[in-house]
Formats: sequence, structure tokens, C-alpha cells
Amino acid sequence: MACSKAWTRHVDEKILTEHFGLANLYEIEAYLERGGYRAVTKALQEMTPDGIMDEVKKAGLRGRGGAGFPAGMKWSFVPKTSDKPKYLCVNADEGEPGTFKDRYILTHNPHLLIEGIIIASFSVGIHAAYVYIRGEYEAVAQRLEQALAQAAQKGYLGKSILETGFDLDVFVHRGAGAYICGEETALLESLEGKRGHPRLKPPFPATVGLFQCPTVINNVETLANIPAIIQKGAPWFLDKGLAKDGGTRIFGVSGPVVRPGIYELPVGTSLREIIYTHAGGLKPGKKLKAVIPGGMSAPILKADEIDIKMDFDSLAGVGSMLGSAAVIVIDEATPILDVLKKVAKFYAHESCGQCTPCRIGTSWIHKIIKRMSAGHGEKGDVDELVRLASNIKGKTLCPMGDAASLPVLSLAQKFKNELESCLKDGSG
Amino acid sequence: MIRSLGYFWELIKGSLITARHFVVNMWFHTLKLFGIKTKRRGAVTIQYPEQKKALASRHRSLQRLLKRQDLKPRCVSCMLCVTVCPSECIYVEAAEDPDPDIQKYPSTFIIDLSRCCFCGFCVEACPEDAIRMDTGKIDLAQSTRQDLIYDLDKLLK
Amino acid sequence: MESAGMKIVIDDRPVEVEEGTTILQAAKQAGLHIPHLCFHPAFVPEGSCRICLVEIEGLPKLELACATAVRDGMKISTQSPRVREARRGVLEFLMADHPLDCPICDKAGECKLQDYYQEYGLFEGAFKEAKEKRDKIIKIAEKLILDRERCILCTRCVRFLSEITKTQELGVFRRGIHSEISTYEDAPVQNNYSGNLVDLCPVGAITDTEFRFKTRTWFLAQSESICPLCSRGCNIYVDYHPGFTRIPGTAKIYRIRARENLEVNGRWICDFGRYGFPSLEKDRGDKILWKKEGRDTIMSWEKILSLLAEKLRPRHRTKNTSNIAVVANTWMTNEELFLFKKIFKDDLGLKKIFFADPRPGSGDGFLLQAERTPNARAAKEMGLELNPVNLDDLSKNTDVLIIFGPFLADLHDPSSLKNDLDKIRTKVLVSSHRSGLESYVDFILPASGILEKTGSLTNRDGLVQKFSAVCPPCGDSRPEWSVLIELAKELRINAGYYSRLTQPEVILKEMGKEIAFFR
Amino acid sequence: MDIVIVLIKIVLALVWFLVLTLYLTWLERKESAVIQDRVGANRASIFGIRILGLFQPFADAIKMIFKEDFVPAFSKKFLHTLAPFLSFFFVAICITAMPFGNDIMVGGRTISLQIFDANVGLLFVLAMLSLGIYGILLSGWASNNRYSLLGGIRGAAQLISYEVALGLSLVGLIMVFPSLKLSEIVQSQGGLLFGFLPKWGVFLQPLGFIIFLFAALAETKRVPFDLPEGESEIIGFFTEYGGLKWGLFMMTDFMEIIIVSTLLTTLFFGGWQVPWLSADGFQFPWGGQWQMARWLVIIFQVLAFNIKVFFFCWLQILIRWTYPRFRYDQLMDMGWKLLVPLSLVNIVGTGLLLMVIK
Repeated sequence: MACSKAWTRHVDEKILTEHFGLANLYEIEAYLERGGYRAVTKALQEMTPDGIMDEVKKAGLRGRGGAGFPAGMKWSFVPKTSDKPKYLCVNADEGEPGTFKDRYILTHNPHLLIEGIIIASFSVGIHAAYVYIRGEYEAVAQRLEQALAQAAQKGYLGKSILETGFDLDVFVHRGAGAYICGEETALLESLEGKRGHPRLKPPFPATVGLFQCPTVINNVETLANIPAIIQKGAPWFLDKGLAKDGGTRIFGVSGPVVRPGIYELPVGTSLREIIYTHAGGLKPGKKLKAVIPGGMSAPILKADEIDIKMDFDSLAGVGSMLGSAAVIVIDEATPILDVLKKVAKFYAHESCGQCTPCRIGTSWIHKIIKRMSAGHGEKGDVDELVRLASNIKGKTLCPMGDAASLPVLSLAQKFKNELESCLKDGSG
Repeated sequence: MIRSLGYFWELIKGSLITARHFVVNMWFHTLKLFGIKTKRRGAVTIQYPEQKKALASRHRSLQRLLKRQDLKPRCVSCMLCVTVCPSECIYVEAAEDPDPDIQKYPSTFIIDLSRCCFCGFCVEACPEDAIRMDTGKIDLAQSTRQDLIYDLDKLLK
Repeated sequence: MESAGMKIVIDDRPVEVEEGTTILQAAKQAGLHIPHLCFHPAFVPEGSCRICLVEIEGLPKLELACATAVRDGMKISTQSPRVREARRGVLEFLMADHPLDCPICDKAGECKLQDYYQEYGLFEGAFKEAKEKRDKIIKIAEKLILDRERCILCTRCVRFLSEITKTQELGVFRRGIHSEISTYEDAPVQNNYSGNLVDLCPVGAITDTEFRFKTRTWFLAQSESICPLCSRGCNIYVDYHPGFTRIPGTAKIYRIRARENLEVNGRWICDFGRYGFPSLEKDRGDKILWKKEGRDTIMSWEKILSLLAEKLRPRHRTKNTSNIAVVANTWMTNEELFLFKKIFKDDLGLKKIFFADPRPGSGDGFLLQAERTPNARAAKEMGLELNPVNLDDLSKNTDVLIIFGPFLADLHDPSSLKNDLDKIRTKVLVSSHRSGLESYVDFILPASGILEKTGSLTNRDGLVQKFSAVCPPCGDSRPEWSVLIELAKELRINAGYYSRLTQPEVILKEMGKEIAFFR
Repeated sequence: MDIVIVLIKIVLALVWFLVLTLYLTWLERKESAVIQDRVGANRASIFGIRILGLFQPFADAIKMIFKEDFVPAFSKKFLHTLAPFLSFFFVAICITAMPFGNDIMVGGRTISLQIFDANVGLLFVLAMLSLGIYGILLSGWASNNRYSLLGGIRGAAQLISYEVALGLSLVGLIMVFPSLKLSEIVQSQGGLLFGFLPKWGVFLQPLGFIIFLFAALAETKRVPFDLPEGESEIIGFFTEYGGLKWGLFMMTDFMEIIIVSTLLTTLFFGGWQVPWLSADGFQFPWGGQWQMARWLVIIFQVLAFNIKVFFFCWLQILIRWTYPRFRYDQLMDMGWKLLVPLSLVNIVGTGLLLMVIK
């Protein structure tokens, strides 16, 4: 992924990426200069934990990880009267292909996340937070650890933050390269030092989570939004987006567009606008074929379906999903079978192997597609793919089964003719 | 009494029928004896050891065990033939084969022909097509019981 | 009742269950079987096999029956087309990664995968790709072999070792399709309960070298019995092969499995019991012998019993029984101990009653007990004192000695046994096994092995458990209770009483009348 | 000299009789085979030479000789052994009364081709046949087997019943040819009836012939009258016999066939008489004449006798392979309610006819 300077392009008021242009924003001094940690001060000194929670609820902040569960609501599920310690887990295991937003946040503005962690922990009553960071993000993790050290030095972390008596320790935990650990319960298992296998739900992590204790798990981007909500208020935040889905989202655009990169845009911006206006359209000579709107696990949209608002509900309405808002653009020159092969290979490789449909189904699908792409496709293989994917969908322990089956289903259904033509002429 | 007379007429008819058979067959036998070949034979009997009737393709004769390419028996001693055998004439003992792809092979495979009723169920049941009854051997009489017990060596031949 | 019970409907059958019951358990109460592979009632549900999916009215997705707790008013369908289709789909996946080597699989016949395929599958395999190749013979324990191709990763074995034995020798390694069960760095499964993994494995992935390739499961007759090897009294299944009519020696016990009894052994048995059965069948005595002037004469039961009775009767008549000694053991059933007590203690009034039991071993703190005899508690409850054999007391002024059981040979060294027993004129041995005692005695009466008789045993906690014969008696042998009754009849003591006791059940009932403990 | 001649005659007759018996067993097998579209026994060979299985009787004989001579426990060994010999003897002795041909002249001596031409030859034969019952009864009783005993008793009852019909059926014949001497009966069948028809008993006594045929068949104890034996189902009198003793019973059976055939020939089919053949040659009723040497005529006559006997043997075997066995009540019904009354009718009818003619 070519790292471009796309984030500098101003379209509207930014929340997260406002100061990304600054080269040393990750240093706490630079951050403090830009008004950093003011939200923490405000939250800890002026607001009550419940007040913060209400504010977040009112802001309509939905989880940025993929499922889009309202963040304030998630916090409120944590039992208040529990004698067990509570934990905050930050999901920075950004494994979804096409997604790279958290990496930018953590690279450029790790203190924004730290601020969010402190406010969220204060609101829920947490004294230990874990940042589960993808193992491949070694440099990012180091930068985060540096930022944490700086924040602790400045008294924003550790014992009695800002003399309020509120203690908080933040730990960075590096993942070991398993996609499944982006799933919250698998993440917890992994954090506990076990094999990253998803847990059965219920019980939900809010009641029985890390080390069997109540646990809040939030995405990096979700938490990074918190300081702005505290500082500027819920109505302002809500105003940025839609009625039930406040704020902005960082869309990561990849593929053969003129300017691939991340774009912080209000929730509800149309996909066409993102691709053609912000990302500069496709590269000369390329023609849009399809778009995967929300990371690899989102069902694909054909070129004529891109006039759609990019928010959770609108995309769900057309059978796709916003997910992590990673827009993957596919041009006409790319054979769908190749896309399918990549998708299938990824999920076959990343299935944790715990439950049957996903463990065997994904590898079966991958084997069929490999055979198809080797030119040995047989009649009925596409239908077989659809059948197998529907047998996985909704029958697995964790959402990865859906994540693995939905793209296959949508590709196989929407591009059936193209795939079947591969069978006939025998070319991949 | 009258009924009895009718009965006597039938008796005569009966002996005429047997007599006709005798005369007709005798005629052809006699012709044969003098070397005159006619299409009709005097008897339907086949002189078995000299003349052999071609066996039907699905005829069930003496069992044999098939071999793999490496000359080991194909049998994996699943004992389905033992299970299905109605006369309990098959006895199999399994042993562990060093080849993990084969794993199980019969260390003993006995068919007691003195019990076998040649129903062919064992052939039907075999999942490996390891046993067949297509040797065409039907002269199985032996003078001792022990000779009728076919073991692995005999069956693999 | 309203508060405690939750009224739910499963497949149009209304059931009332307790709060916190899972759908699977509720269905069991309703008499329905929901297929499950990874679920085992003793473990925390894992929810990984996905075959127990059921449809709950009002919920968009199919839910796991093994892990979902019922809610009041739930309407559950376990046989709707959607459910069947889902199960079929899961089965198809499982089959696609399963070697289908049923002909050589020892689980065939009792394999869950086979059962469910019969019930829900019966499809033509659509899997055209190459199957995954995995290791098929991995020795994970002294007696266990793991076949990774057959493994369906239900992780029951892993969970057994982490939740029950807490030894955690097995784990799941690698991921996705390459996931596999393995030991940690070749440290084998080493605990006294490893044999349970074979019972637990729903397919044939873990097999047992003792049973592997020996026979097929459908030849075996499964009988319920009690493990006699320690005083725990674990409930077991004994799988017995009635044998091939023409091949001698094929009728035998092939394996022992755990039988569920939550009061005694839960769902497990120890390896000591599981693999101890060959000793029950080995070295059996099966002939009635009289060593008349040094030569073995084969006798009939009638003759030998009347011979014995002739030796005992005059002493009984004259109330001169001080020179009779008997040695019993607590491998005898309740009924036998009772008869033993009735005849020798009450009727004959013997003073020299000794017990020779196997030497105690060491317990493992879970099921296996140090006391390696199944019925010591019953003897105590009957008022018999478990006096150990003192050879001096035994042989002093003794004319007739009757020994029950072979254990005396283990307790004393042969030379002292010979010295002391030679002092006694008439020595009778009633034993199921050959032990070396044969050479010292004059009369040898073969007794049936414990698995060949019917009766009851009292375990260390005082639980009286009935069991019935697994296989016919070996050779000419007879159970001790029948020997005792016949002897009593020959002695003509209390004739009416003993002739009424025709069956172990009758004896047990009689015991209940006389001893409150057995009521 | 006479004794020598008689001895020669005895030897010749016995050889004839036994060889015929021997080959009747072969004939039985072969004939039944031909009737049933089979080939029949053809395996017995001497040095690989088979000749239509003609060695089969020898093979049988060897087999029977070498079989165990078994006597059941608790049975009377003597009686058990005696029984087959009795049966055999009483049948074998019947051959003495049979005229094989006309008298021949050898060196001025007249020699009749008959061992013993008794005045009461016919009665002698009937008596000897009746005595055969003792063999059956004895074997049944000596076997110490209640099934065999029942078989023997069944046999005795059957034979006694048919004896009556057998005897009565011949009364008419004796009235027509007023002699009991078999040679005379044959001699008197040499004439012609109505100028062309041979004056054979069958034409003079058709009803008598039929009754005699049935009764004689019953006397042989073969299918359909094999209730005494009932080989496979009802168990017969010789169940406890094996080897050569059983072989004697078997031979007795075949010898009875021959005796019945010779009797039929002698009594009803002109014995050695050839139609229109007188001592000088043929004199055909339409006037033709064919002079023949004396010895040629004798040969013709002996041949005719043999052919007739063979024919009846063949016929009896044919009958045996045609009919199923009678039920016991049917058997008794036929004997007592059909054959005996019919033979009485025959006697009365013959008597009346003779009275009318005279």
C-alpha cells in the first residue's frame, strides 16, 4: 500500500485526523500544544463517570471495529456493583485486509487513543487497560509504548491521575499474527495467554471477559473519538454524521484509484463521492468493476451499486456492510476469480480451526477455487461454492464464519457469469 | 369300481408316456452308438469331468482373496464378511501393518468350506473388493475336513 | 412451581425444566436426542462441532442446543427442515475432512459420526478435492493411539485432561484446517485415567492398543457390571464376545468401559480397572480335581461335595468343629459372604475364620482406592472380622482346611505355606484362579470368576450394587454361592432354609431380612 | 448220466439266472436313465474301458462284498443272517421249474430244457414264492428295529394278500390248460385259435393275465407296491442290513422280476413257443411254409423264450419308473376288493365258458 499524503486533503472539519499533518504529533509536547489531554482534564475533573457515559451515548458513537455496536451502551453493560476488577481492552489487532485506519491513528496520534482510554476507563471504573496490538505493527507498538511512557511521565497515567485519585495502567500486548484475535473473545483468550479461540457467547465480555472479569473492548478508532465528544459535546459530534450514527469515519481507500489512502469523512458520505471525489477516481485507463465497501469480509458491490451512503444501516440495506470502512476498489482488469482466490485463501489461512464449518468449509472453498484457478473447474463448481458458503454462514461460533462466507457468496452470486466462463474455457 | 377303471386307463397312459420316452431316447442313443450323429441327443446329461459346462459370469465358485500391487492382500480385515456370513465359516484375525496407509491386514483369514453355503454375501459386503468368488473352481471335494479349511495362503493363490 | 419451572416447547412437546437448563438437557428430559459431538455433560460446553444447532422461534439464527440456556416460553424445533439442513451441512463438512476408513476403524459401529450420518446425512459426497493428509498412528500414551485424520477436533480429550484429571497433556496445535491434537513436545499422556479418552472420543481418533484391531464392536455383547479391582465399585460395561463356534478361545472379554453412575464413579474408570481384566481371565482353573494318593482324579460336583460333606458332617454332629479352619476373601459377593457366614460361623460354629485378600496397593486420590478388593465393607457389615491369615494359628490342631480364593498364595512365601499346610490332613481349595496353592491341597473346586457370576457387591461407601453374569462359567466352574449352598445341603444342616435360596436375588432378600444394612 | 445232465442243467440255469439278475441291475439303471432323458451309470471301468457302464454290476458287487457286515446290537445274529439267504433261496429255486425250451435229442437221449418237470410245477413255484415271506418277516424281526419290524409286517401282509389273487388268477388258466405241469402248459399253448391266433394264455385268459400281472408285480415288492421297503420315507424291513446281506435282498428283488417274467411268459405268452413254428418249421396260417432244421427250431424257441422274458423284465422296470407308490389302504383295497373278486369272476366265467364249449 503506497503511503500517500491523502489525509491532508481538507473537506470538512476533522476529528481524528485534524493534526495528522504535524510530523511530531506523537510526541506529547506537540500534542499538548495542540490542546491535547484537555478532554481528560475536563472529564476527570468536571464530569462524573455516568455523565461521561451519557454524553457518549448521546453522541451516537458506534463501534468502529466492524459490528457498529453503540459504544456508550457497551460501557453501560458492565455491572457497576462487581467486586471483581474491570478491564478495558483496546482492539488494535487490525487484521482485516484493506483496513489500515488504526495504524494511522496510532502512528500519528497515539495520545488521542490514550486520552480516549483514560476517559473510558474513568467512566466505567477501570484501572487496567490493555492495548492488544497487531504483532506486525511493531514500529507502531513501539511508538505507542513511547507515548504511554510520556503520558505516565506527565501524570496522565499511573497512580492518581491529575490528583483525582483515579488510577490507570495501560499495557501494550502484541498479537502473534492471527486474524481471529481481532474477534473480541478470541482477543481476550489471547490476552490471557491461551490459544486465540473465540468464546461462546453468552456470557458476553461485559460481564465475563478478561480473566473472567467484566471487560470493555473497544476499537482504537472508537476510543479516539471520545476526547472530541467530551470536549465539544455530544450534539456537535452527532451533527457530524447521521441521527443514529454520529461523527466521522476514516475510510481507507485502496485499489487502482488515483489517490489511495485514508479519508476522514462524515458518516453517510456516498461511496461514489469517496472514490471519485476524494480518492480522485480510478487511475487513467481503468474502469470500475466492483467495490468492497467495508474490508474484505464485506459483501462486494458492483459498479452500479456505488451510489450508496456509507453508514451501517444503508449498507446493511443492500446486503453489504460498513465493517471497518475499508473501501477496496476493483477495476475491470482484475479477474473476479483472482479476487475470490485471495479472499478464500485468506480465510482458509486465518480460520482458527475451532468450529467445524469454518475450519473445513473455508479450506474446502479454497480448494475448489484453487482448482478453478488452475483451470480444472467443473460445471456446478460455482453453485457448490454458494452452497458451501451458505452452509458456513450463520452456523459458526464467531462472526468469522460470516466474514468468510459473505464475500464468497456475494462474489459467486454477483459475478456468476464471469466465474462460470472460467470453468468453460478452463482459464483462471 | 367304475372310478377304478378310469384310474387304470390313466395308468396305461402313464406307462405309454414313459415308454415313448424310452423308445425315442433309445432310438437316438442307438443312432449315436452306430456313429450316426443327429442334432438331438438321447439325454440331457452332461458328462461332467470330461465335458464342462461354461459357468455363468455371476456363478459363485471358490473364493479367492485379491492382492494389491505390492502383493499384500487387499483385505483390511474389517470383518464385514465375518459379520454377514450366515454360516459363520469365515474367521479373520487382524494385525497392524507398518504402512500407516494400510494399517490393518489379516494375519489369519480362514474360510471353512465345509460350512460355506456359497451365498456370496461376503463378496457383496467387502468394501475393498478383496474377496471374490470367480475362480471357477467348483470341484472342491476333499477327503479330509482339514483340506476344506482354506487359509490365507490358499485363498491368495 | 411457577417460579422454579420454565415451560418450554420442544418439537411440540411441552416440558417444564429448571432454570439454567440447556436446550440439550431439556430435550433429553423431553425424550428427544439432539445430536452432539463436542458436548459432553461433564465438561464446559465448547460449541465447536456445530451439529447441535436448533431453531428457536423468534431468533434469526440457529442456536446451539448444548450451550444455550432455556428461557421461559421458548419454542424450540429440533427437526425443522432448516435444522436438518444445517446439520447435514455440518456433517458434510466433517465427512469432507474425515478419512472414512470405517472398515479399519475400531470405533465403527458405535461412532457418532456414523450414527448421525445415518440419521441426517445419507448424501452423496460432494467433496472432490484431495483430503488432508495427516499422521495416522501417533502414540500419545502407553496404550493410546491418535489418528489425526479421523479427529474431528471436538476437543473432548483436551477438556477431559484439563477439567477432570487436570493434567493437561493434550492440546490443540496449529490452526484452521491444520489444527491438530497433540501432546506437548512428545510428553505422553500419563495418568491413571487416560483410557477414558477412548470412550470419550466420539469418532475413532483415539484408540486403545488393547482393543485396537482385535474385533469389531458389533460382535460384542455389552453387559453392565461392577469393577472388582478396588473397593470403589466403579460401574462398568464389559464387552464380551460370545466367540466363533469353530475357533476355540475366541469367546472372551475384549474391553471394559466406564458406565455412568454419578454417585460412584461419575463417568470414568481408572486405567487400573480398565486394563486389569486380562488378569481375570488368565490362569483359570476349570476342573474339579481330587488328588487321590498323589494322582489327579477328575470328579463331578455331586461326588466331590458329598466327599467333603462326609468329612465335615461327623464333626458337625458331634459339635466338634474346633479343628476345622476356613479362609475366605472379600472378592466374594455379598451373597457368598452371607452364606459363608451362615454356614461356617453360625451353623458350624467355627472359630478359625480367616480372610486372605489381595495386598492393598496405593490409591490415586480420585477413583482408585488402596483397598484392592471389592467387598470388604460387606464383610464388616455382616459382622465378620477380617482376621488376616496367621499360618501358625491356621495349622495348629487343624484337620480340615477350606480355602476360598487364590490370594493366600500371594500373601505368604511358598515354603512356609507348604510347611504349615502339610500339617493339615484335608485341605480344600475353592478358587477361580490357579495360584500355586493347588500343589498343597487335596481337593480343588473351580469357582467362577467374578464376571461369571450374578450377585451384589458393597463398595467402600456402603452402596450395595447388583450385577449379573457377563459370560458363562469357565469349564466346570461354579459360583461360590452355589458351591456353598450345595455343601450346606450335603451337610444336611438347615435343609429347608438352604434349599429355598436358589438364586442370588433370593439370598439378597434373605440377607435383608437378617441384616439391616442390606435391607 | 442223468445226474450229470441235471447238474449241467442246474449250472446252466443258475448261470443264466444270475447273469440276468446281475445285468438287470444295470438295465434298471440304464432304462430309468433313458426314460428320464439321462445317460445312466456309465462310469465303472476296467482299465479305462467303460462299455456303457456294463461293469457297473461288478463294481456294485465288489462294493457290497467289502462293506462292513453289520449286525445291530441285541439282534439275533443267526436270524439276521439267515433272513436274506431265505429270501434268496426261495426265489432262486423257482427257476428249476421253468421250461426254457422244447425237449431236445442229444445222442438218442431226450433231454428236456427244464431242470425239474414236476407234476405240480406251478404249485411248486407259487409255494416257493410264498415262502419268501419268511425272509422278509425274519429280517424285519431280527433287525431289532421297530421300524424294520413294521416294514416286515407290512410286507408280509401285502404278500399274503396278493398271494390269494395270484393263486386265484391262475385257476382259470389251469382250467383251460388242464395241467399243473409247466411243460404241459407250454406245450398246450402251441396250437392255434381260430386258425391263426396262437393259443396263448393271454388270449384265453385275458382277465386272468391282468390280475396275475398286478398280483405278480405286488409280489416283487417294487414300486408302485414297495410299501415293505419304502426306501426313503416309511422305512422298510432291510433298513438294518448292509453289504452283501443287503445285496442279497436286492438280488432277490431282481430275481423275482425274472421269475415273474418267466411265469408270465410260460403261462400267458406261450413259453418257448414261437407263433406258427412247429417242430419242422414255420407253417403260416395263410398257407406259406418254411422248412427248418430241428436244431434251428430249438434255437428259435429258446431265443423266443428269452426275448419274451426280457420283454417282461423291461416292462416291469418301465412300470416301476412310471408310477408313484400306492397308499397302504389303496394297496389293500386293490388286492382284496378288486383283484380277488375279479379272479373269482374269472374262474366262474371260465368255468361257464368251458361248460358251454364242451
